[in-house]
Amino acid sequence: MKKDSEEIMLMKGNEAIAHAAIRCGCDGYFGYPITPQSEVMETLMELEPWNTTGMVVLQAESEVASINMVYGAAGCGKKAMTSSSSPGVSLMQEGISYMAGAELPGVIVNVMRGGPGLGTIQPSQADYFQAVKGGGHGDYKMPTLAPASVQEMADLTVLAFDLAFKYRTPTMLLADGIIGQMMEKVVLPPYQSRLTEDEIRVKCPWATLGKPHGKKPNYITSLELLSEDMENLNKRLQARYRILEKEEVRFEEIACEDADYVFVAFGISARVCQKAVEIARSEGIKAGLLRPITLYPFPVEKIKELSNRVKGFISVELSAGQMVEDVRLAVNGKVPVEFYGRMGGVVPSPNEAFNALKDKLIQ
Amino acid sequence: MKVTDIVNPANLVYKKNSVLNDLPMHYCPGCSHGVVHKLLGDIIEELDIQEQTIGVAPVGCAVFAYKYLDIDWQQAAHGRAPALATAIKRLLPDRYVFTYQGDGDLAAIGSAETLHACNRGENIVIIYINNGIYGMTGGQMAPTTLLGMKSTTSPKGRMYERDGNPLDMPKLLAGLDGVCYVTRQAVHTVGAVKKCRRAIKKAFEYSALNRGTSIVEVVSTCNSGWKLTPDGANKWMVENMFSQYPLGDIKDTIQTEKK
Amino acid sequence: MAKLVGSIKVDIQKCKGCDLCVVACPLDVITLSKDANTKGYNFAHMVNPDACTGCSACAEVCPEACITVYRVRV
Amino acid sequence: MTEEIIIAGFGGQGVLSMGKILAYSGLVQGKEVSWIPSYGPEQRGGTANVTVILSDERISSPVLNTYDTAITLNQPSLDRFENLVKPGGTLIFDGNGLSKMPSRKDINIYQINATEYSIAHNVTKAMNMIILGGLLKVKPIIEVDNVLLGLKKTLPERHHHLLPMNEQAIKAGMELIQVFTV
Repeated sequence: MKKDSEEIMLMKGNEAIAHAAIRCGCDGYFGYPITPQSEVMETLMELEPWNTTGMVVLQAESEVASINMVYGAAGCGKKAMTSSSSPGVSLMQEGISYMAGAELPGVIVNVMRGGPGLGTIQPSQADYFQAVKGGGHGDYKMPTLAPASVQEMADLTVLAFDLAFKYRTPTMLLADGIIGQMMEKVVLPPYQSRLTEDEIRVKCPWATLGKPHGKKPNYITSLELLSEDMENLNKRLQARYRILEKEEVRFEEIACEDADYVFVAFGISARVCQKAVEIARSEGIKAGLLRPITLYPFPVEKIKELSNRVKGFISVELSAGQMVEDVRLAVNGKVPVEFYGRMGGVVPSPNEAFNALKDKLIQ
Repeated sequence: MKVTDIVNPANLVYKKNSVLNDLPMHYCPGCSHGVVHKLLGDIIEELDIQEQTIGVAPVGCAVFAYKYLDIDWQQAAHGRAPALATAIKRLLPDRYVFTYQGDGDLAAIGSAETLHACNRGENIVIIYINNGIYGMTGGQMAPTTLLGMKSTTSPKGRMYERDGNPLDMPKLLAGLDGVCYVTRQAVHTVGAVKKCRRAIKKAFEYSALNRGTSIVEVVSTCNSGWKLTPDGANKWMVENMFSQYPLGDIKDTIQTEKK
Repeated sequence: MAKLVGSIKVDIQKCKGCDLCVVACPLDVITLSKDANTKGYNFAHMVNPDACTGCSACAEVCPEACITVYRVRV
Repeated sequence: MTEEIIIAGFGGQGVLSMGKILAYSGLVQGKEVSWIPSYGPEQRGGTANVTVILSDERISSPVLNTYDTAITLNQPSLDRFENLVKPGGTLIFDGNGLSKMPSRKDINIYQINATEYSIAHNVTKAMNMIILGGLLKVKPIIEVDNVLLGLKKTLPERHHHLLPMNEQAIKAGMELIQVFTV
């Protein structure tokens, strides 16, 4: 197989997802077009991975069908994914909940746009709650990764599959329209070959590949009519989430060592806040940035630790204030936690973020 | 000749197939599901494809189908079985993949998934149990409920003006080029059971030819929902359902080519 | 002319007493028992075993797959 | 060195692709680059702008308040972005169809009548390359050779016969651009 993994390329975030999926040995992509993420499937259709790695790419009739195709593929122990944007991801909530209940791995990409409703095609981060608080029915959590660059669109696609299989859970890549649409330099991940059926049988003994002779059949289901059995399934899931919360927290700190004030932001907001930190520092204000890479599990311990030595936090989001609730829970009243956000597809500028810091926390 | 002389393995002419396991099924007494499950087991045993077959169970009375046939199964969300089956078959193209769906699952909530899987000509088998009613939730109106037929949500009978006409999905799907075989069967008599077994076998064989989707509708009873005895339900089906849903092949592209 | 003699064995614990085998039997061999199984169903049994030809009609229509059929040519 | 550029006009003028060529050229020259379009629902004819950042360092925010250089190709773009050029920065505008000319005195303003020129010389498809040539003349941030390599990367192979025409257009733009005095 071609080894050009070290080549630096320039591409859109959405395109990087497609390349990374092929390279990490994804078996199947099932999707339905919606702006601003259509380039994911368009790129896959251009690249024709069925001719190289054998990956299946299929345009489904709806987002509902897409996520259920991911369910079917995942039930066979295959690496499967879909991508969509906010309204489409709302339609997928049923399937995501079923996957969580059936303990199936799979990757869902949400390149968010402004809502509610049909909303706008401009970037947004207003699906934070939907992603990290369980947008579908029942008690479940979904590992949620928030890329802030085109490079991370590629890298976190690979990580999302790893987490999905390690914890047998649907996993979300939660990006925003800008990260999907912008072009930056990217070094694509190295090629991994797709798992063979023998490898899947070892790695995923629960997969429905056809029942081997003399063995018990596998059932993929989220149904347990007896409440005690259902509670046990829930307990198993919750135990897994506790491990995830311990083992898989990821974040980036910028200039936090001596910071008096810390921006908390993810995705494009984090990039904006990084510039706001530069502006603040140039004016003698010791600002820093904490950028959660995993939104679930949230970097609670890190924020707790920072809250012992900073004067305040400000969460900057493309929403009416969602992640800020988790920041407040982690800070638990020790220092002020403020919020600045723009909605409906408006992206705050670095100056706006800096001014919000000054107005809300310093003055 | 004494019974004990006759009941001897050497004289065996009919026994339960080995694919159907020994778990008692949760269906009501006399329910057609049991017969169709048995036929599926017969075919899987006869074709010797137990290790290559993956079933997709619906939501509805047959939600637990996965408990009864000793093969790998996935249980789908309501109506989504054809989407799951699409992905399974695409990723495991040498396997036999079938969905088992009721009329609520296939013809109402899952009509889009059904139509598009068939339009893409997915090489899967769709087993479609049509009893004109929502059985599991207690006898509500289905898309296939007959005009004038009473249900808990059409207590005075289905009215065209309010509820539309009974939806004949197989007839609709037969018009798609992606579909190679559509047949309508029943399991109320010995003859019907035998015909239905042949139809299901054909559907499985066709699915291995990669010529498109095969659909076997089984016009069935729901004696509990219809509030009849099992035998009474069969008679009611013959008298009322068959005129709306006449039995027989609706489409058989491969057979037509042979002629 | 050879005569076919048959017999059936009903798994009475699996039988739900739906009566479909009784209706299907062309020779009135089967009826529902007055006794019930542990679930309370009046299970099917042979009331007229001598008439059975082992035609398997009862087994074909049985939704519970709980009838096994034997047949001897005498 | 960091150069923050906005290119704005209406859809169909080649705004996005001009930004793309600039970004690819920066990549060839070994710079950090970012390219963000404003994407409208209209496939053609809507307003379009693209932000391109070329830098020797890691780029923090790809979203900007103000720009080192603004390139405007119609009146609404000029009206909007003239005010967002940093003091001492650069504004390049196409004079075609303007009713109100730029008026700031604290920035360097250049006029390039690329639309007019491209119509006159029957090279309307290369209009954006004429503008790019003008930019490179007054702000030689990228070497022309690297721009040509960048162009080659963005053009599908079946269009490679158009490369000489584009090179000509860049050179024409370099000649065409003029200082505009308020």
